[in-house]
Amino acid sequence: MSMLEFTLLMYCYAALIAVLAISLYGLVRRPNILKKIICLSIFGDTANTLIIFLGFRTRNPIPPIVPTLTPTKSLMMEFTRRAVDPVPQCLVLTAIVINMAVLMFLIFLAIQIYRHYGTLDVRKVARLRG
Amino acid sequence: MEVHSLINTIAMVVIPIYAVAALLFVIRVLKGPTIPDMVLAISCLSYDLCVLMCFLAIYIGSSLLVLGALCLALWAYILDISVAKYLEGRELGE
Amino acid sequence: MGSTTLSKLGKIIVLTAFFFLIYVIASASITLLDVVVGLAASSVVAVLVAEILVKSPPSKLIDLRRWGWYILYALHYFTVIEWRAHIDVIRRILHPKMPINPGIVRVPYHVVTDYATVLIANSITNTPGTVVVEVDESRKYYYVHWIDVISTKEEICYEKISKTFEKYAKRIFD
Amino acid sequence: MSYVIVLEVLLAIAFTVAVICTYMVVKERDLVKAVVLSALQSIMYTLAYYLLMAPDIVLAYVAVGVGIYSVVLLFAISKTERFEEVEAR
Amino acid sequence: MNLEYTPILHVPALVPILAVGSAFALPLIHLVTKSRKVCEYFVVTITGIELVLTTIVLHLAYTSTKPIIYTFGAWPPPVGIVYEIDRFSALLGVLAAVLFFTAALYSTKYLEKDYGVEWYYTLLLGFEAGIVGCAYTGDIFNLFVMFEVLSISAYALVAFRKDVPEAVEGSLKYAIVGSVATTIYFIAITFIYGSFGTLNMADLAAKVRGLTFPVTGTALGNVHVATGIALALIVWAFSIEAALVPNHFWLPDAYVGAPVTFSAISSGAAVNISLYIIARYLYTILQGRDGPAAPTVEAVLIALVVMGCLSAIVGSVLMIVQKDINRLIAYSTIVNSGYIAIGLGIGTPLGIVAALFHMINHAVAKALLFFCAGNYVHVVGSRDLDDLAGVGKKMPLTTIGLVVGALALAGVPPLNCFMSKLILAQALFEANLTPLIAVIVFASVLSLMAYLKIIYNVYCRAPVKKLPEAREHPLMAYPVIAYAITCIVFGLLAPILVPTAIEPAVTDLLNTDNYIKAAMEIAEKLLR
Amino acid sequence: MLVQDPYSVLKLAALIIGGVLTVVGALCDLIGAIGLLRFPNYFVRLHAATVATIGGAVYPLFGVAIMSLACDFLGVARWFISAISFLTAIIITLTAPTGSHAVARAAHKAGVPVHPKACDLLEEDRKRGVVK
Amino acid sequence: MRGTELIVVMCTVILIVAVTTAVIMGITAYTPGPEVRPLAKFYLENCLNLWNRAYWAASPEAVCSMLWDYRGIDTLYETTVFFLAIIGGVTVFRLIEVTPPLESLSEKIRRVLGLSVIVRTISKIVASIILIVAVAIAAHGHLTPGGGFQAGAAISVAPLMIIIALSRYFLEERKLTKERMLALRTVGLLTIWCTVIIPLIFALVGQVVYAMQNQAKPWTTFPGFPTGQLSTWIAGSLFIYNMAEFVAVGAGFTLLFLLLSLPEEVFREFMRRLTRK
Repeated sequence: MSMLEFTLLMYCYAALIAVLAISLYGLVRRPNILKKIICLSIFGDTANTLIIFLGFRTRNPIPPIVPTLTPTKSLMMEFTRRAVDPVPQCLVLTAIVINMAVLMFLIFLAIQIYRHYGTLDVRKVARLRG
Repeated sequence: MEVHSLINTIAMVVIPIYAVAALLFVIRVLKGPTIPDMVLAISCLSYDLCVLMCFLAIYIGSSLLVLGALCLALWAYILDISVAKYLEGRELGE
Repeated sequence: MGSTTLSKLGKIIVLTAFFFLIYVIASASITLLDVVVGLAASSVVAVLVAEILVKSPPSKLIDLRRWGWYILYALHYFTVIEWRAHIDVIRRILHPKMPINPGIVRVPYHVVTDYATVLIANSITNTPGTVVVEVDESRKYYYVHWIDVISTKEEICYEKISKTFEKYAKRIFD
Repeated sequence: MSYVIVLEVLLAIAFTVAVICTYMVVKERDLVKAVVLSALQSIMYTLAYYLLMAPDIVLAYVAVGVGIYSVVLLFAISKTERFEEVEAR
Repeated sequence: MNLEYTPILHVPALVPILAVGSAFALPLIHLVTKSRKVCEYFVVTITGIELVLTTIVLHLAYTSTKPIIYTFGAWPPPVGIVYEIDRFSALLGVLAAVLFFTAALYSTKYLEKDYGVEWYYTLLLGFEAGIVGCAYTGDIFNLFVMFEVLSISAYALVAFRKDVPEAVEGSLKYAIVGSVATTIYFIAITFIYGSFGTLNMADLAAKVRGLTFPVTGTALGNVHVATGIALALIVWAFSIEAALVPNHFWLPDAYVGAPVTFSAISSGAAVNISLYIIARYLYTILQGRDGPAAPTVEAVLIALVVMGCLSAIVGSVLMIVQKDINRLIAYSTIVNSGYIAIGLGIGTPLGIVAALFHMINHAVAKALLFFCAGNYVHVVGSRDLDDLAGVGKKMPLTTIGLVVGALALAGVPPLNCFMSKLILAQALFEANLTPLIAVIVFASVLSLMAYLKIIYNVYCRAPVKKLPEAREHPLMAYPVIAYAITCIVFGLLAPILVPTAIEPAVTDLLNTDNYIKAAMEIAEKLLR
Repeated sequence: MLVQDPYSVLKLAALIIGGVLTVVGALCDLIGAIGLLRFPNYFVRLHAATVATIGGAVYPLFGVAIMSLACDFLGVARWFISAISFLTAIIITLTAPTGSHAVARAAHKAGVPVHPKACDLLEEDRKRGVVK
Repeated sequence: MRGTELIVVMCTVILIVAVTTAVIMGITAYTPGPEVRPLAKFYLENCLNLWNRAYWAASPEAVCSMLWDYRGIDTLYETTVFFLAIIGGVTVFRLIEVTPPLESLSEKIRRVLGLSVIVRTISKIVASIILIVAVAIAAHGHLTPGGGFQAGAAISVAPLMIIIALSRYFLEERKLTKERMLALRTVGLLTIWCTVIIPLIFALVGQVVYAMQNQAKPWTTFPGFPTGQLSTWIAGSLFIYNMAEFVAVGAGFTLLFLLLSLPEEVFREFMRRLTRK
């Protein structure tokens, strides 16, 4: 792995962590519930991207799918040598569904909150204190 | 492997151009004074990325990647019409 | 077995074939599995959308002359009309002074079916330099945003913008 | 010739845009603009998933991130309110 | 091949699968029959079967010498997902199943005024699957998924009374905070997978110890950095879910508008599960303060003790000022969660014994209190303590239950929580943390005052306004009585229960060797 | 060399046609992007966007479809790439103008400025009440 | 205000630097390198290992075979999460009975529908193309990228498009109601559930078998689901799972969109009536 490649990968890594930090900031500090939800979706997606990124491989990568049903031994060896890590992809598919489900539910709740309170500002939606 | 080298040469020309164009679209999205501007730039960007994806599939030599381009092209449309309906000032379900 | 049932059946068969083609393209393989699943799925989809998608009798769908015109139109459109318009707009973009004279003009149309209307409108939008902003179905007008307004007269606009498309659209869909 | 360097450069570009987008989303007062920007973010992540060789996730994420998230958020905005109130602090 | 295979092994796997299956079927059943009764019978039956099944699992776990392993899809440990059930998790499973069974019985009457009950029952079954799955699983990512099953049904259950603004608001707070917590746990999984290259708990424990596991080999990266980051994130995430003090704010809000059955289950089982997960990571995977990752674990233990003390103090202080009965009991959950965290944070076996025993006692007593509160609120229709004045005289059984539960939680001698607090104090004493005993006593005294406030309001005060003429329904009174008796019995039998039930469970939790060996045997046999 | 038999000639032709289409399309895309940045208001930018979608996406996709047919090293997969590219191109020709039209219509209704303009008949007709 | 901003920015920078440093310290494992982890190698080697079928999943797609075979139970519960989220949404948006005034309300709203004729026509065409492409994605989930959830998410864009371009009444007229979608979803999920349970029937007759088992293993006596011939390769139970998940997810999304697109006036009326009571 050359220095350039290493620098690029580190840069990507730092950028992902930055997205995590910024979205968490938005999640905590922004008063609007829908804004919070958008930030939450970005937060979750970034976590997903992070694990996929860790499963990447820098030797002529190909997707982890055997291109044919009747492979030869050499083809399988070539495939194993080049394909990227399938485990993070499996985990992320699960996580995407879960994030999406939670997000959907949150949006339903936000709409219901608006029906009760007439606002989406968390500082005004505060019948509960303590 | 002449075909391969030819493809490589084309790729060296095409991929940077598309990347630069994509960046210009992104600048328009971020600048976009109005929402229609942003949406327009986003749909241009996604079509741009479609081509990039199809081309990269040839360049990398893995056909399985190309299905993503089709989906991206299909879904970019729904953002357009939903924003349009929102801007028309009606409830989206009607 | 009334004629409506027959025509519905015809539509479904034609649409099934059409959807099966798309299925095969999208999955890019024709094994036994594809034939079974693909035919089943495309027939189900065809039954679902037949009445929504096609309002005309099925004979129109398999009229080869219309398909011929369609192919001719596609060739003409993608080779000649598009490039002419492209070069014009590219010139305007790259010109340091940006010579534009934009405005929204009214363009009449004379076709009947939805598909023909849509074909003309999309052709207009797809040619750089003109964009359909609004379509008035009751008075049969397109409101077209034109990058270089030569005149606001309806006849001239019609001549410049949509005449060719309408000629083809009438032959293909009406 | 190895193509991985091309992928990495594109990846770096995509992530940079993602960072800028997130910042803009957090800063933006108009929620519709925020939704559109988050759609841009999703498209960038889609590109990233593509470049990281995850076609399965591209298929799932394009539909969810670009299509469903933004439309459902627009639904929510159309049922509630569009502008975030100014932070009084 | 001679795996120790018996058909009874399928029981552990069936517990969550049956729960989710019946959850899938319930909406369809309701669509077809349109009958509320059918749904109720169905759910009571299913939760009853679950109780029987978890009891069988408990029996299996206590009679076997090593953890029970169930390999889903016949895939041996590092490759597939396994359920690895030791006595600790089996005990928690039974505890949850008991709570769910009583809650299902209780809900049939409690929710008579609500509409759309079939959705409630569906969510309840999902909640059960999530909790039992969390307790049984031996795979960290499966744990994440099960925790999400738990969480999402919890959010939805809180919002069940969606016409009450407080319920929706509490649910929203809980959902946002909870989903941030689970995402943080997901990031922790990222780091663990990145440096260990595995997702199986036994495999992880082996790697921390430096052993070689089939297929995955040894750890790939710097174990100390990885465990440091991951453990910090995990403790952060699950201290949110367990409502330890800096992260406790969601819990009272969530419990106010929610049905009391949810509150009972959540404080009895969901909070416990969160703490159980922390314990599993600290003691089984990282092997406590004597293990290879000692410095990290030491720091986390100190943090746990600090958070526990803060929870106990802050929770009990806030308890006194509450006027809402649900909210008051909710703060009591924070206090008790703090006790358990202190027990886990001491780091000695005795501390964990105290923690586990307190988990069980707290679950029983807290369910009792919540059911009592539910009885009152069901009759009066208000949660305000002033409005509840005098209602206790009309409902003698419930009031007896309330007194027993309150005294138990406050730590009055013959009752169960006193025993666990005693053990906790002993553990603190042995670990040279004697000053912290003062914290426990202080918190107990404060919470006793708060409980007395409820009892005084409910029983001694004259009614402020006219109370409706309603009596307690048997279905709502029997669970209360049963729990009250359990409180007393557990208190009296503590000297027997602790050595026979609790200590073996704690031994299992600490016995990493056994935990690794059980998985490794199968892996080595099946994966060359 | 490439040219040895009729098949090779065809292959070369496909590669060259595809390559030319792709490269020209890429240039169109770039110019469209520049236009999108330079033009003064939304409605004029639409025209630049058309250059970027039709010239910059549809033609290159046709180019990729043709080019991939000549790529022997892809094996059977080249048919797949070709077919999908072709389908994508068709879908873009369907959806791109529709999307532009929908957003343009909404933008005009929402009052996005049309300046600079020579004329705006739609605005006038709206005022007269002829169009909704 | 500026002070807090500055502190936040500082904290962010420190966090980024700290984590990146930690990554560089644990360098062999955290960053992408030329090699994958051994566990991943196992899956890559074995998902279509024709020479040693003890560990295979009979599917060339490593991700799909992990999703539904190696780590199948995760996916079952993941579907449960989505199911419970939908139930939660239904719970939050539930109404008692839609009574006549509300019906007439929807009649009133009905007069202005959808977008312009161009959008309506093209949306119909694109929606039908989406339907068929989604089926292709689902049916080839075990061979090429795609699978149950991907296809379900894809197909759900079609009703969404119809709702936006042609209004929700267009769907309801064609009998795509909430109840039907819920029933369809339940049927899909129960199919998945039964496929998980089916191997246990063999356990009743004394065979060695585990829940969610797909292919035969040397250490079990379960014969395994049929993998199919080369012309109809269905990879054991993966095909069933994919198709059932496809139906379930598509119906679930459609249900959510139908709920979301209910006019707000209906809920306002409902809440008015509730407070009046």
